[in-house]
Amino acid sequence: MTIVLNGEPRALQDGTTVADLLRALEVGERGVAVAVDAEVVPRGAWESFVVGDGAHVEVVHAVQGG
Amino acid sequence: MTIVLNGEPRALQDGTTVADLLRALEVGERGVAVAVDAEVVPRGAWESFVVGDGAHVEVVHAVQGG
Amino acid sequence: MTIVLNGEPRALQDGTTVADLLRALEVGERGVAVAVDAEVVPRGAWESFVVGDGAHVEVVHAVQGG
Amino acid sequence: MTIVLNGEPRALQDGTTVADLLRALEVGERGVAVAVDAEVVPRGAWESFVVGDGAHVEVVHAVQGG
Amino acid sequence: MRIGDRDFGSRLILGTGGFPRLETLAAAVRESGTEMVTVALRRIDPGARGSLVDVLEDCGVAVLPNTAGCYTARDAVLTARLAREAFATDWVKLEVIGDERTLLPDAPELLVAAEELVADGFTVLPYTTDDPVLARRLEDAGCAAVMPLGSPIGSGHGINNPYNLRLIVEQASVPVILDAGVGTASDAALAMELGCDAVLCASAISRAQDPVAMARAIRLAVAAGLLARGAGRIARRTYAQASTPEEGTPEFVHPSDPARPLA
Amino acid sequence: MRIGDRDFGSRLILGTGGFPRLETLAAAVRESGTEMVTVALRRIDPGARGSLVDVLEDCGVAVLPNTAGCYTARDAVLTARLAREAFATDWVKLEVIGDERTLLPDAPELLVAAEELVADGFTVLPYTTDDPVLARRLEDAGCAAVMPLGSPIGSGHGINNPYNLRLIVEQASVPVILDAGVGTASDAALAMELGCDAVLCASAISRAQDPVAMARAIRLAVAAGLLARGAGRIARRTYAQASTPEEGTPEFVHPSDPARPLA
Amino acid sequence: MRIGDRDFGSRLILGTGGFPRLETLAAAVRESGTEMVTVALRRIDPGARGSLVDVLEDCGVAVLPNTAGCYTARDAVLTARLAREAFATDWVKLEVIGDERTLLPDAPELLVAAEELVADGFTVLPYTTDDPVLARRLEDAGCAAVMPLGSPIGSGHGINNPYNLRLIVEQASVPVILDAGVGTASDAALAMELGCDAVLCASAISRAQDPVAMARAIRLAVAAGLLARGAGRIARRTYAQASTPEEGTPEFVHPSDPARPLA
Amino acid sequence: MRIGDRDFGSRLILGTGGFPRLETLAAAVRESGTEMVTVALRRIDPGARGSLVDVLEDCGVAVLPNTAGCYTARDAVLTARLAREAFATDWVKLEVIGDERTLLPDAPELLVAAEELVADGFTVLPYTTDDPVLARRLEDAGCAAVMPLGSPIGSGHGINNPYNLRLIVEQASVPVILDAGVGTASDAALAMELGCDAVLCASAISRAQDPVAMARAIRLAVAAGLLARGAGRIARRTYAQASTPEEGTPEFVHPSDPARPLA
Repeated sequence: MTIVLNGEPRALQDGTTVADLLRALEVGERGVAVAVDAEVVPRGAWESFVVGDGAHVEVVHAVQGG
Repeated sequence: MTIVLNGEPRALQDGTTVADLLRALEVGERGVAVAVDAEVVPRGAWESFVVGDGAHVEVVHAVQGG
Repeated sequence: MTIVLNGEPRALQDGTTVADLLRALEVGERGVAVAVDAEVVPRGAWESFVVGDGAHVEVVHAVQGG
Repeated sequence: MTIVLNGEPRALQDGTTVADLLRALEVGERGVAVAVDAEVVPRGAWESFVVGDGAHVEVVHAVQGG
Repeated sequence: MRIGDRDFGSRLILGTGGFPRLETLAAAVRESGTEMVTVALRRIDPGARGSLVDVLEDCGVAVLPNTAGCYTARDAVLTARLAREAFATDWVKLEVIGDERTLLPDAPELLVAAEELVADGFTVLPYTTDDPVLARRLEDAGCAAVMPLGSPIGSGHGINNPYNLRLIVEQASVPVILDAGVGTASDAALAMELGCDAVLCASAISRAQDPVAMARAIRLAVAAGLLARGAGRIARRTYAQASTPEEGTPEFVHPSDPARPLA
Repeated sequence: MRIGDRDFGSRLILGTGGFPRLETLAAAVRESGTEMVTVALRRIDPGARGSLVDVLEDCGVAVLPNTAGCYTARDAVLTARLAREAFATDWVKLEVIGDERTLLPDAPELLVAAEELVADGFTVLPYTTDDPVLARRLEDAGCAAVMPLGSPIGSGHGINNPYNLRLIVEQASVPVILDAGVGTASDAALAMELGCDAVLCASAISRAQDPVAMARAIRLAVAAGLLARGAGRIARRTYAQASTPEEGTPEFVHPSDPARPLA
Repeated sequence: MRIGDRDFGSRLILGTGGFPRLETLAAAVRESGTEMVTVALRRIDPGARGSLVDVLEDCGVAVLPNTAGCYTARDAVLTARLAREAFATDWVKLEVIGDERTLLPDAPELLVAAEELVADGFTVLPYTTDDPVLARRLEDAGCAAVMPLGSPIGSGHGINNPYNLRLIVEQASVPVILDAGVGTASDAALAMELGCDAVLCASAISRAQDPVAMARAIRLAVAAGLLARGAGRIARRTYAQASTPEEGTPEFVHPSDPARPLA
Repeated sequence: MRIGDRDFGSRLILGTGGFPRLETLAAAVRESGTEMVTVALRRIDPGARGSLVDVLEDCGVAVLPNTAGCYTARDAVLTARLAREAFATDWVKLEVIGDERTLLPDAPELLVAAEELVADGFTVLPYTTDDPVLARRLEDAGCAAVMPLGSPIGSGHGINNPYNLRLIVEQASVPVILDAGVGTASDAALAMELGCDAVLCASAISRAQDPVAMARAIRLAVAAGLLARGAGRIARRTYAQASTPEEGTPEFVHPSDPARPLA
């Protein structure tokens, strides 16, 4: 299946969770947040939340900002 | 019956129309407008519009303003 | 003999008057003034004032100015 | 004889020196300066400088100032 | 200047508030050369029969009703509709005030009222803050002009934030009318130089010691500012630029002067 | 306005420097309504016969020679005397410059030159700084007017220090003419509102993209500022003052509204 | 200064945007004495592992996430919720921008977003215009502070409209923090003198030639302005007031002088 | 900062006039960190033995006598010579006043007095106008510093003409000390940012409600302004410059949203 990750299409195996995705991205958990289809996925739900086909996923972290 | 005319209570005969009221007030029609219970009463309806008991009537006209 | 006319050296015959000089320069009299050696030469003295050797002569006229 | 001291007339014995005057005024020497007839009397001359009749004497000291 | 479906020759809109007498108002209207004046709606006063409408009719000026005194979109919309009945015009100077002391507009309420009135077919001229974003949203909502303030009504402080006014003018595709704050002629000239299409002025004229003379002064100032903008002002320079040429400056040499080398 | 022994209807004096062509100068002179213009003296240029004097004569305006380019009292005095010969006038716009980059006046030299020229019978109009003390000393020296700068010549910065200009106007018993700095119409209006009797303007007009239009703009602005000053402007207030009466504001009560006590 | 449930000793909030290197940021944070800095949320960049959070943790400062880049209430609210997840804080610097070129806030959207976030339990610090009515509505909506701009973000124009800022301060019962516009130290001092409780500053420090020195300069300026406000400045006077007493001034009389009467 | 033959760490010179009590003066001197204070000379008052000199000696600050109250070069020169006797210093703050109401300097008299005192071996610090030409002439006359005013003594108007102050700083090769006009901390910071080497301040501190706190405020402000100038402030921009990068801004797509093309 395919999702849109941070604006880019990305192939994903069925059943992939947010946590799987973050591990695949080699993103530490600190200072990171995830939204799927314009809804926040709470940290506590990362292991259980399965990303669906065609989902729009945003993975963000802290950057310098005014 | 009693209405509230421009903030003051006023006794009125049943069946009084907006037009009757304006005549009683000796107000010319030019530059005048009427609202009853927060709704504008169009000029064309003055003769037919009967003011009900307890109605809040505002009769306004032009004054100097910036 | 030689004078300095408006900053430039200029050969002159002995006995040349300011009036002679202006005629030689083809300068009309209107709006013109003359200084010799840092002194004004009044209009009335132009015919009689003889320019001496080495004199510094300034002949000026009106220009646009703020 | 009479002098003008700081704008006020003051009687003085003949032969009074600036130093005598300051002692009479009970003015310490520190931060003080004296002018007689619009001339400064240097500190070193106070003992010798005799104040003349009608002299205008100014004795000044430090005050707060911007 | 075209506002909605009307062309205006005059760039000055006069507020009728504050004039001591109707005769003075009439004289000021004429001296100002204005083609449109604001009026307000208030409860009829059986005592004094106001001939204001007659006076303005004699002057031959259009009437622009305002919604002064309204603190909510609802009251402003209703007042505009009353004005439409009273004056048979669908033009309105929309005021939705947010603070009694400063009479500054309430941005969100103003936008709501503007949207409603535009939908109801009004030609809406909103009295707004000098916020460029709000001005654009009002324009996007269909307002026929935007009327930012220079400073609070009647304060006479002129234009507190020329920078914002410039931004509003830059982006606007409807007329920008400076409303409120003008204290004297130079304020009006500056507003036009900054790019405003017109100036709306009440207290500066009506409460001046000589309202008629001030009406003329501000009329001239508006014309001056408009002309100056069109004439293309000189750029500001850090240093001076001589207005008299240096070339040809005489040098006065006295025999006693130390010799100078010839040019 | 009376300067020396002459009355002026116009409050605008035009500097002739910077105009691209004499035709433009002539048109601007007429559009400005001025009655007096400045000119300078420079070495004759046998090549180009300048008809400047003729043009100005056709315009029917008086000529006010300046001493532009002089850096010492001596040169300025001598230049003034040459001007008297050239134009048969004892009026002079006295300039003694102290700095090439800013063309600001040299206060002590200016005062010396003014005293000499007054003693020599000249009607002296000194271009001066905005220093109120210097202005008074120039007046005490017998100058017929004082002409403080708003900002450097040709800079177009307008009036950098309105406070000083106000002080000069307060104390002066001769006309105060703002000289130098005007960039556009509102600057000229402000100068008059601050109490100046007239404005002298060269670059703002001559170097504008459209000098003739700007001449008219500044003429109107000067008139507007003078009128406004006479009309008595409103005072500045910290907060707003309503231009529409609060009294009589209707209250729109809908049956669904919570009951309100009657007024 | 107390914001929400937190007391702050420092009156300076630092924006972390624009610093060339993290080391410079860290040094500036320390030099500024700030206790809270803003950060933004952006898509992760697998390439560069940012240690920003670690650096700020080392500095021991609180993190205030912003919603920069959001043009709608919806995006801003969602961004705030992401920030809450990312930084385990319910504090947010709420930005809802209305214009790309000026980055000015969108008043109505800002108010909607503020209401939603307050209802959702956030401690909301809105970046707002200098509109006093909007500031009060944001406070009424439950914002923990209001952060009006002095001029556009990064413009360095300082405080374009001190009058409005004064009005905001007068009426506010929550802290007022000047956000955006500061260009240099005197701007920050002025903000505090006008009554602001704190200053938020990014570009002025991060983009200065020497960010660390500027961090110290603005820290001192904020302290100076706060002290000066408390110290009760002298009133402005139209004329001078001597700082040296006139009384007792000596009069130097030379025998050659004309006789003067005694005092 | 080096003036004449002396180096100064502090950039603040304190005027002692206006302090209600000597104790307050002493505390303010210490809080200000100043190294030099001004004093005046007046006729001795047999009644009150003033211990001013002792107090200042305890504070360990240098004394800079002024010539306040002098309206002629002659009186100023004589006063300076008296001061040299009284305080055993050849330093003098030279004041030659031209107007009682504004206490503005008299330019020509000031220059004459400066020339005389320099010839007599004094280290002359003249209180002057903000006229750049006069400032240069004073420097050319051998003054050890120039001390232009920001606005009249005790007026608290700050810097009326920053443009002129900038010109003075640009050209000066001796220290430029802003003297007179400072009303509060931001004025002092601005003066340093404009390029002044130091600030001289009396009334702003001595007449503040809390002179000691204001002494500290202005000390910090002077330091802040000096630091900020050295740190290289950001340029002023017409529009905004984001302090948060646009790149990487998340886009929140809800299934219900209209489809967007992928980036």
